[in-house]
Amino acid sequence: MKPSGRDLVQRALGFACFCLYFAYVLVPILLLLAGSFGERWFSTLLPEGFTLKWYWDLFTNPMYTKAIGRSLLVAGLTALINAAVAIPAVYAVHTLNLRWLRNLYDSVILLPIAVPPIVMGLGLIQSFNWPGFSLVGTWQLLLGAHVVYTLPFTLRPLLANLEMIQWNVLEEAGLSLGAGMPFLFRRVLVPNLMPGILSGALMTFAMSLGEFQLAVMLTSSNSQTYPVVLYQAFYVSTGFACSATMVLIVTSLFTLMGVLFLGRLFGMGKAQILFGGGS
Amino acid sequence: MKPSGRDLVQRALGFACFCLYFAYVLVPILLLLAGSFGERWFSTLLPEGFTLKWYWDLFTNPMYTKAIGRSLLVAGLTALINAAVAIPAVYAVHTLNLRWLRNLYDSVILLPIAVPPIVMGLGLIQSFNWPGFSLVGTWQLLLGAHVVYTLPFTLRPLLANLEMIQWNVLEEAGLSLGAGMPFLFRRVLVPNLMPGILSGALMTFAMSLGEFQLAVMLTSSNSQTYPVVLYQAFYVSTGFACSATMVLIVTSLFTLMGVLFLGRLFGMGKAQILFGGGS
Amino acid sequence: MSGVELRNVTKAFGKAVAVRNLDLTVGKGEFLALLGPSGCGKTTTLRMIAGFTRPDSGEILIDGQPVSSLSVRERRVGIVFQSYALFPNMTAFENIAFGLRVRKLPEEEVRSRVFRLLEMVGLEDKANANCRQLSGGQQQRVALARALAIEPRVLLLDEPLSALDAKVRNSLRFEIKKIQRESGITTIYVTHDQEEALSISDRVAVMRSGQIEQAGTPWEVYANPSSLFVADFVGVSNFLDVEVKAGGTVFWNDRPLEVEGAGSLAPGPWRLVIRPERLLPVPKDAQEKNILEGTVAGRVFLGPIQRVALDVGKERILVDLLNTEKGHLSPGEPLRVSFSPGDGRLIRRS
Amino acid sequence: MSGVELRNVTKAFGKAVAVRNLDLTVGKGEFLALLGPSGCGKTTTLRMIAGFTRPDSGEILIDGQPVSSLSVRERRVGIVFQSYALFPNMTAFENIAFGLRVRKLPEEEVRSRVFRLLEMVGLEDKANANCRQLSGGQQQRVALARALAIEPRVLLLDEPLSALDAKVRNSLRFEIKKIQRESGITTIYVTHDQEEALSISDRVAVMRSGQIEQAGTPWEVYANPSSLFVADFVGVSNFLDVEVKAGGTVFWNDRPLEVEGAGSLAPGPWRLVIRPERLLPVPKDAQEKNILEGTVAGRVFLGPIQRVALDVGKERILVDLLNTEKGHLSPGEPLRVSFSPGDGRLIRRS
Repeated sequence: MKPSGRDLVQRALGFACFCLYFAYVLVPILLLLAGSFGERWFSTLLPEGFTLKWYWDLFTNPMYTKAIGRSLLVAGLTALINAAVAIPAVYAVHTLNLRWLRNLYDSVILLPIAVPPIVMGLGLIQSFNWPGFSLVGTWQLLLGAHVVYTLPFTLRPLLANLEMIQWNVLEEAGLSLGAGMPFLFRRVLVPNLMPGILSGALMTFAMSLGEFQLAVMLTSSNSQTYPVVLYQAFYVSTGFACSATMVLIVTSLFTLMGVLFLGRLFGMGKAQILFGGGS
Repeated sequence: MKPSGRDLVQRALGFACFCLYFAYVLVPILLLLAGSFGERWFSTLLPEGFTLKWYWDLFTNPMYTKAIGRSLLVAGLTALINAAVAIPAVYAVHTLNLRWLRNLYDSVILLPIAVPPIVMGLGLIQSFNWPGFSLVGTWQLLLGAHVVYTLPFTLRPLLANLEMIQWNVLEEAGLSLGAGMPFLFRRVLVPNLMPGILSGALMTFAMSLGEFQLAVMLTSSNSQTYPVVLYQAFYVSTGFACSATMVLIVTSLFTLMGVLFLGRLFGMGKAQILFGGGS
Repeated sequence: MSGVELRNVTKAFGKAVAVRNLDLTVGKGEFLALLGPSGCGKTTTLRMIAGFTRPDSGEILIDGQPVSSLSVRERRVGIVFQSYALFPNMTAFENIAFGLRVRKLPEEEVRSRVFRLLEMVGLEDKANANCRQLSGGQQQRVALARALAIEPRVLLLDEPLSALDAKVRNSLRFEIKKIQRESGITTIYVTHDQEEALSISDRVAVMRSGQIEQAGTPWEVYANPSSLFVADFVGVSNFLDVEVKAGGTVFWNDRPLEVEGAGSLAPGPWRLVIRPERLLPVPKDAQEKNILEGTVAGRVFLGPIQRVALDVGKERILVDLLNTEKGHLSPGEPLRVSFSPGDGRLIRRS
Repeated sequence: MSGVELRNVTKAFGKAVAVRNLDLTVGKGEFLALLGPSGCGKTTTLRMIAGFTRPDSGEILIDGQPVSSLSVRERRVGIVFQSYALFPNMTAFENIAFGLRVRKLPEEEVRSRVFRLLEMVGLEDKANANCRQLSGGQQQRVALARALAIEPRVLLLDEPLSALDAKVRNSLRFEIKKIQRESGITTIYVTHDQEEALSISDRVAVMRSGQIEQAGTPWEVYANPSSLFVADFVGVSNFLDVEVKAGGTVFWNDRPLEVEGAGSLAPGPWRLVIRPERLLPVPKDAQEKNILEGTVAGRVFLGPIQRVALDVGKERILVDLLNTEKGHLSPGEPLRVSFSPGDGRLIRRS
């Protein structure tokens, strides 16, 4: 009975949107893939010839290899620090149920909406570029910026996760059975919070890995992350830039697959990790 | 009974994290604010003197006024197109409950994680920069990129919203009372979906407004958005750059307040909008 | 003309057959309860009548008219959901008025009809309350009024009370019954709660695995269960494994019993079903038939009745007594009960 | 020595006083039901005994020992929550073993004790099931076993059955009762369901607005409610507005009635409370006291009993009859019922 004519139109529209979306994202990526193996790509619709030269150039260029290592380091530390900061914060918000703490939490969630990264970057340059002593240009400053910028994306799935498992009741049950807080944290909280932790870490890692704006403002030539050097690759040659881009995509995908695999070890489904403990 | 010693340490840690976070974000912003009114800021910790000169310069410079108008246009259209695309898509995912549609939805949500904006930007340049005809440099191409890049942030709150109000049951109730789909959409779906729509629109608008990376790659000198010209302001003078930054922050805050006000007209609380219909 | 009629209706979801060759007739103005455990197909049946699900085969008639070609909108059925399904953006008034406004009735008539309905469900003072502010019971009243507002040909209720508290559940049950009787609307009520089904309906249809196991008045189903499933699912029963001998004598653990109708049954193993309230205490010197003598093992207090567990030999039977005496039976006390030959029912052991 | 004792305990949340000067003694091994409507303070009381909430004043003793200075961990109380609160990352076995492993018991002993508990709750075959795969009733059994595993001094149950289906609720109720009786553990059971409280407990404490309105055996509370609130909340009652005259005669709508104890009461307006099952049908020519004659207005079938609405003059009273006769009462039929003078209870009208 349900699919009336009007209904079908609506559904077709929805489907068309999905398809367009893929075309807008997948076609460019496929073109980049083709370009990364193409010998020439100039004044033609598609690249011509086949070569592995660009990849060879990339992996023998220390500027690029060092940058990718630095990017992975920053992204990894960002995810780690995020989790270390967010878990106690979210725990406090959930169990204390205090009005002011809730408001504080809401404000932190709001910050990336209210403060675009370019503003944050400019502000940090002004704040940490003191005469005679400057943090600007170090990867540590960038790390801090990434942590602050991505924190909401760790907080949200974690809080949703705590609420879904009804942690406050689980904690009471555990206490009544004689368990201490460290025992409870290790044996109950962390295992049940894994979907939220992985979900937050995945999002955070990916955001930090691909982040360009803060990186280009806050790093100097010997602390550049991969997206910054990638941008410069376009001034080298199209093929080289394409292969450099493919490396970033492949790294992202490997991260994603790694997290999903890790999740399976904990017995979690794909959806659980991608959407955190909640919704 | 609850706050044991160990517990208090944990809570203090959580609180400290929140405070640090604010220091990391608020102090820079306050410095920028001070700098925008300061006459000189060179080799000193804080700016010196007071002037409105930088703001005057900003508002009389057509490059900046045009850019802010263009940014608002792109951000507004991004939010609008997002809603127009996401509502039917999410409706189909929720009511049809098909496995492949769910997977498609999951993939779309994943894209901004797997594909960093710099990759998307490079891909679009390659795809739409045909010999003799190029879309690169037009704001319409940037608009498309913003729509695709921010779509997941509209989809998620909308789907959570639909699930929270249990739309499939509401639809059945409405049909049994004799209502047609257009009537049901207008009188039931849209009003009850408002938190999700506003939440998605807010996030999308803010992301597009502050987006720099795609903008700097895809626009040309006569289609630049505000973050791009803002970045150039730093080569003019520190004070000028500070005031230009403050304009962006104030615009973001006004948007936020406007959406919250709009939400209140629909009888919604702050939390409902900021976190969408769900969680 | 019957209110609702299902003719040989079958519905499968993939390989799982939810409803199988179902025939069901609900009289005009009748209150039918569809009773069964979860997964028995009762909700699927309801959804097919409503038009949300299309049967694979068979026909459905409402007021004698086949409705297969009619959409949900055109069937004019009122539906009350377990989750209330009120429109959250509307007040109680607006929810009830919804179906009338869809029909573009003049606003004065909408107002007068909605207020009549609000009065009927006892919520005159909540007309302008947002439905999120109402309690669960109040929300379900509004949902009921909303379904009745369109003057439906059939009212369908899908476990309407199972999300509510015991106290609210009981009072709302009687209100639904009262409103149904006054409006005289054909009603089908899906539930898994046997007490609810017995107390609210004119007729109960017990479903199992997509088919109707037994249909009849609450009294018929309760007093004469046609199968062990019904006897077990509806109410509380004592099951005694007996031997029927040629000539109609019934033996339970070598104890002779007299049961009506046993003479016409094939000799062999049967099961004797007796309701606990049919076992009446008898004095020590009584000469009644079918006397069972045992020791009280325990006692549960259920308000108007007390349920006594009685050990007779090695088996335990339940006896329901009205709480009319001051004295109680304590564990260990002897108790003699009897039942009349017409109160036992023999069902073949499978 | 009592199992649990509360002495003059008060607890307020902000300005809202949840529990006010509460005194309560639960005997060792006793099963006490804390019964009351939502918001009456029964859960707060439970949480103070568990140690989750600290009373503002007053003292709590477990097994005679004051526990104010003890944390939740040290009190050794077993708690069963409405939402089960099983650890979702663990199997049924691991959940039950949790409290034992915290205590670092040798693994062989953990195994044998957990399997004994699994057997007790009838889930031997579900030891390795992830608790998310269990039904609600099974989850609550595991939660009960988990709470009992630590051999608690007190078992606290907070509406443990209210999230479950009617059928499961009833069977689990009796199992809890049985397990409690066998283990002999002091038990406090919070519920808002009066039938549940009556059927499961040794003693019922009815709470209202943070205080205990009445405490006693189920029979005492049911048969002799000390207030109109208790009479109304526990079970079903008929309330007749009567006038007590000097000398102890009672008049209901100018009809004289004989009620035990009326002689010692102050003359004036009182309310007569009679349970529906205390009204017994009498033949036409009977000469019993307190005969009420009326017309049957309706009848509800509740399984073992039928509840008859009887119109006596302008008032409607309820009569509960056991379903022992084949004949039914139809609306419009005349019916005469009577009650013995000892079955009515007079409570002052407020």
